[in-house]
Amino acid sequence: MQSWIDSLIAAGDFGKNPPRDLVYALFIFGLSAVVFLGVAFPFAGIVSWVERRVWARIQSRVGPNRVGPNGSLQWLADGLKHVFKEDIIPDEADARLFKLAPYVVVLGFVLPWAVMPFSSALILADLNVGILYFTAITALTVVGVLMAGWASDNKWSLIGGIRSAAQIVSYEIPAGMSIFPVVLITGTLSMQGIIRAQAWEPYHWFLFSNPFCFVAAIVLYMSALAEGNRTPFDLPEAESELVAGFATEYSGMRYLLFFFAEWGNMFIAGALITTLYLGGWQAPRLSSSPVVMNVLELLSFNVKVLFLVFTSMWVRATLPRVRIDQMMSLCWKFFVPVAFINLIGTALWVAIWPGGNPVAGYVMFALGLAIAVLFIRRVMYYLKRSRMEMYLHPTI
Amino acid sequence: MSGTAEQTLRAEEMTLNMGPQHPSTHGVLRFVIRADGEVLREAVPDVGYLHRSIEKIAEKVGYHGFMPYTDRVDYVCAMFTNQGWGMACEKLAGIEVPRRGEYCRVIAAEFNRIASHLLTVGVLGMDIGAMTPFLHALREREMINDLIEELCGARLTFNYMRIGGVAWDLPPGWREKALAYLEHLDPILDEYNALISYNKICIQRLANVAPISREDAINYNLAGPNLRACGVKWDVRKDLPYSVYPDFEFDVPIGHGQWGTLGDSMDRYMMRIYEMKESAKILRQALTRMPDGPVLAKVVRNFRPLAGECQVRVESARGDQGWYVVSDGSGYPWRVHVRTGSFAAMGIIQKLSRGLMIADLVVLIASLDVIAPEIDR
Amino acid sequence: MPLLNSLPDYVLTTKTDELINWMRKSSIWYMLFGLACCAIELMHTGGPRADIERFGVTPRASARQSDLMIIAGTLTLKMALRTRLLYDQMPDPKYVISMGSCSNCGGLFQLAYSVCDGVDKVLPVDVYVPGCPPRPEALTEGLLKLQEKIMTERWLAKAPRAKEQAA
Amino acid sequence: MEPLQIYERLKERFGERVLETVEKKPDPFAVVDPGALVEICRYLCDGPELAMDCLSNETGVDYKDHIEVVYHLFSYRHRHGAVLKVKLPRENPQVATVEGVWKSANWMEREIFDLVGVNFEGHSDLRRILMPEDWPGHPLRKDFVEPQEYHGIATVRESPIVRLDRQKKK
Repeated sequence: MQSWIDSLIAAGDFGKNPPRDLVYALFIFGLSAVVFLGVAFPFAGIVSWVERRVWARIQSRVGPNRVGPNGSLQWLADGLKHVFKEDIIPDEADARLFKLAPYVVVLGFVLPWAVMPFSSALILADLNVGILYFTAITALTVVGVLMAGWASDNKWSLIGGIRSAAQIVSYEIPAGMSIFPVVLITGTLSMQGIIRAQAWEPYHWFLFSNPFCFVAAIVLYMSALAEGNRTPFDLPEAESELVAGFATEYSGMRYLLFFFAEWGNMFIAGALITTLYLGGWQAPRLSSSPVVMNVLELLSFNVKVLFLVFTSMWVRATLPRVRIDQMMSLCWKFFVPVAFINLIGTALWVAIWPGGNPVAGYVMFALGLAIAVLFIRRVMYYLKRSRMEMYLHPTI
Repeated sequence: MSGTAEQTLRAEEMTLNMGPQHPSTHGVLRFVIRADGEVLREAVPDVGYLHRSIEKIAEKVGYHGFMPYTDRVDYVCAMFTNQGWGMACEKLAGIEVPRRGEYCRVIAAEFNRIASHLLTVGVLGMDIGAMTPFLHALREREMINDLIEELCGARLTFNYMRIGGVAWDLPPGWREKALAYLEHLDPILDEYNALISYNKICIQRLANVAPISREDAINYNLAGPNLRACGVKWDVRKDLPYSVYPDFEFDVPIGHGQWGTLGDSMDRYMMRIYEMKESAKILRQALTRMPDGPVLAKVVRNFRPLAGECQVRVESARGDQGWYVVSDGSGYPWRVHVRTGSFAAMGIIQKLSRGLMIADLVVLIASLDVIAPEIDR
Repeated sequence: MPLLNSLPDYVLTTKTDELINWMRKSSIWYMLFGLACCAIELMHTGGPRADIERFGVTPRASARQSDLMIIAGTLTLKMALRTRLLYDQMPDPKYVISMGSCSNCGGLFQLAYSVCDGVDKVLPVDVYVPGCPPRPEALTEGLLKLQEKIMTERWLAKAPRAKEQAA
Repeated sequence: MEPLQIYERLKERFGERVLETVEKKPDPFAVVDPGALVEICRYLCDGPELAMDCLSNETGVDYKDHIEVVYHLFSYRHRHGAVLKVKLPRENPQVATVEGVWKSANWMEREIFDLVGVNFEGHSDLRRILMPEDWPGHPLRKDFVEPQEYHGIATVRESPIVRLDRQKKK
């Protein structure tokens, strides 16, 4: 990227001796606009539509299906409507913070896309501290949410903001601790480096590399749900308790930013777990052409991430919400110790088998498969028991 | 140093206003909450946002004309308010209801009880953050609504009963449909239990939240499922039998506190699940044993009971409903008062709310199953 | 805003208006605000059989994020003041559906001393849905009527009614 | 125990202060002296033979010449009930609260205060409950006149027929 810009400057596309920093900044702004409008926003929107459809199906409804084909433009209508809506800043609110908060949240949602490893070539910047950058930037969201809660001058918002702060600050610890096992194994913080250390076969993923990693992945997923304010941990905007939590006073465009950041964060959390534990973009080498391979890798990465996103939708449609004290005790009494045990266990494992233990991979993969089969059988049992004909012909 | 620390850490009590438009207040209730962070010092209920002066209207519209208004006293289970009003008038005038009429009443009322409890458990699910159980409950309710609609032409405000019986007999073929639905209900309740009732998070959210002791429950005049959850085996259908309930075999489930304390929110919640099963039991018996005959006794259109007063008690879905009617011998009642389960349940919230968390208050309101019009009338 | 309803009827302006109207009608978020009996039918309208979310209609708990207020049930005088407050909290453009005869005109409770006979005494109403309570199908119909009404609005182009008033 | 037996027992115990017992169908009742109400209620509630542990209903009734407060008592232990009444003057009706005996009286007395206008002495929180704080009068009194407007909202709706007539005349 940088070399390309350098070559453009050398070719004189920007006049003679242009200020190099300014050109870089220009490109960065341009790219972020493209990412924001072209990738992140539509993606969050489409995820919101998919979520509503999936949710509706689980609840034996239909979901939005009138706007565009099968309702697929629903997110566009929702988004644009908010742009044209009246923008209310409450009289009592701290106007400056109130206006700033959504942008901080959006910042926390857009910046991680810079290190998102879509494929072996499709990555904006393969930072050598990629994972660290990723976790640091996503924590910006909490600042925005807390600002929103405080500045609204609404007590429900304030409680929502405080809940969110408590939640994210606590769950960063198990989440961070669950990242380190992988870092221990690979010895790198770069996203691409971690993915390259895995292979496309599932038993070479870090998820199955040892029992500690398996648990760590689950802890990471739960913590990601908590950090993304997803059910069962959606306390900051608990609709039945806090009206709309920290976003209670927001309307129009500003609310829209919160709205999309929420769904975008799901993708980001999924991408993190995919990178660390599910082999990232690794795909079988079916072709020698780099273009075909990159497309395959992109598909592989997105399928994995979308599966995780779908799982979180499924969880959201199924589980009730926990209480704030239960959530804190779950974190501090269960997740934090487990995360530390994982870290120590992985360290020992690496000390004993520095190159990894291939047998453990197969055994763990078989175990994972067995769990999946048992789960699917359980689901099929309930599917069979439900009596569809009563719903299709209501008055038998 | 310690002094300054205390000064800087001084916690301030927060006064919050919950309602009248709040997603979890089941209609239009308002709570003025004094909270210390998430923990409540006290929640003071403020009711009356749905006071529709039904008792005053009764004095203006006469005995027959008041029947549609009783639907609106408790719109979620309107059959019981119909029945209560009908029974009060019959008791005042000494009218005997034909046996088939009583069977029709019981069938309609028990279906309504299932519908009402479905809504209650569904809304409780929604209040603890699970939307799916709520919509599944609505799906089941739709089918009961279909049945009741075929029976009396309305989905919500039935106006099915009359003084001296019911308006119409069961439509042809209705009995088979009703029995088919009951067959369908049992597996659905199991599915519902698997989805939410025995969910770990649900049990953790409900168990040990706001337990009510047996003495408090009686002293605060709780009724129905709320009372039974506290371990009081009391059901008007069984203990002060009315209508044809003595004909049927059914159990009165009471709380045992197997998930936490006796009389906590989980007990109150499970009471509704159990009662739906008992109602299904009653319905099966009633539908198979229906006698033949008329459904409506001969009642003069210009209905004038003798001067006097009476109170009748009906076991509604929200508990013991007492209709107190004073007649002065004219065509209009002198005074009507209805004592409802929700009004009593609201009275205890202020006492129970001390030391709860905000999320618990939502659970408490939902598990007490309060409905705004029944409080305000 | 000076632009509002000031431009002539060019293709550009009318199409822009149509776009704005299209997205407003496709994404009506209503406020979770049940007053009485009709609230149960309102729930059923969002429920499995008459799933109102098909039209992009979702419930929102906060008044700030909702476009539509469905007055579902009897409006008492005590509540009328609150309802007015909630209406004022909603951002423009906002619409009101009056659901059921109680909020249309007082309905059964016209005899009552504590009931506000009709919500149109406190708020402007866009669509009245009759019934006591209206069936979910009736409310859906009311919503479609509201969508039709939204489609006739003019934002950039001169509003037809404004023309008549000027003339 | 039948209600009438309970009233007999009350008469034995309290003599003159039980003013009358009315044996009228369907529900017989006893009228007691307002001054002795709390004492009688306490006796009914605490005695092991009567044990009326529940005040299931409390109603105020306006009879144009006097106001009655009706107490429906019930015993979960013995499964019997009784009806007590106190008669109060229409001007400034006042009676002692039974909140100390049954907690459920708290809200019911607030409701009676609100709708019928009976003052309960010693009540811990005697405020309006159903009507707004600034509402004039007590609606369930027989001579209650509905106000024409409340905070600028007219409480009466013009009949559409009247309006049509007026438009025709124009």
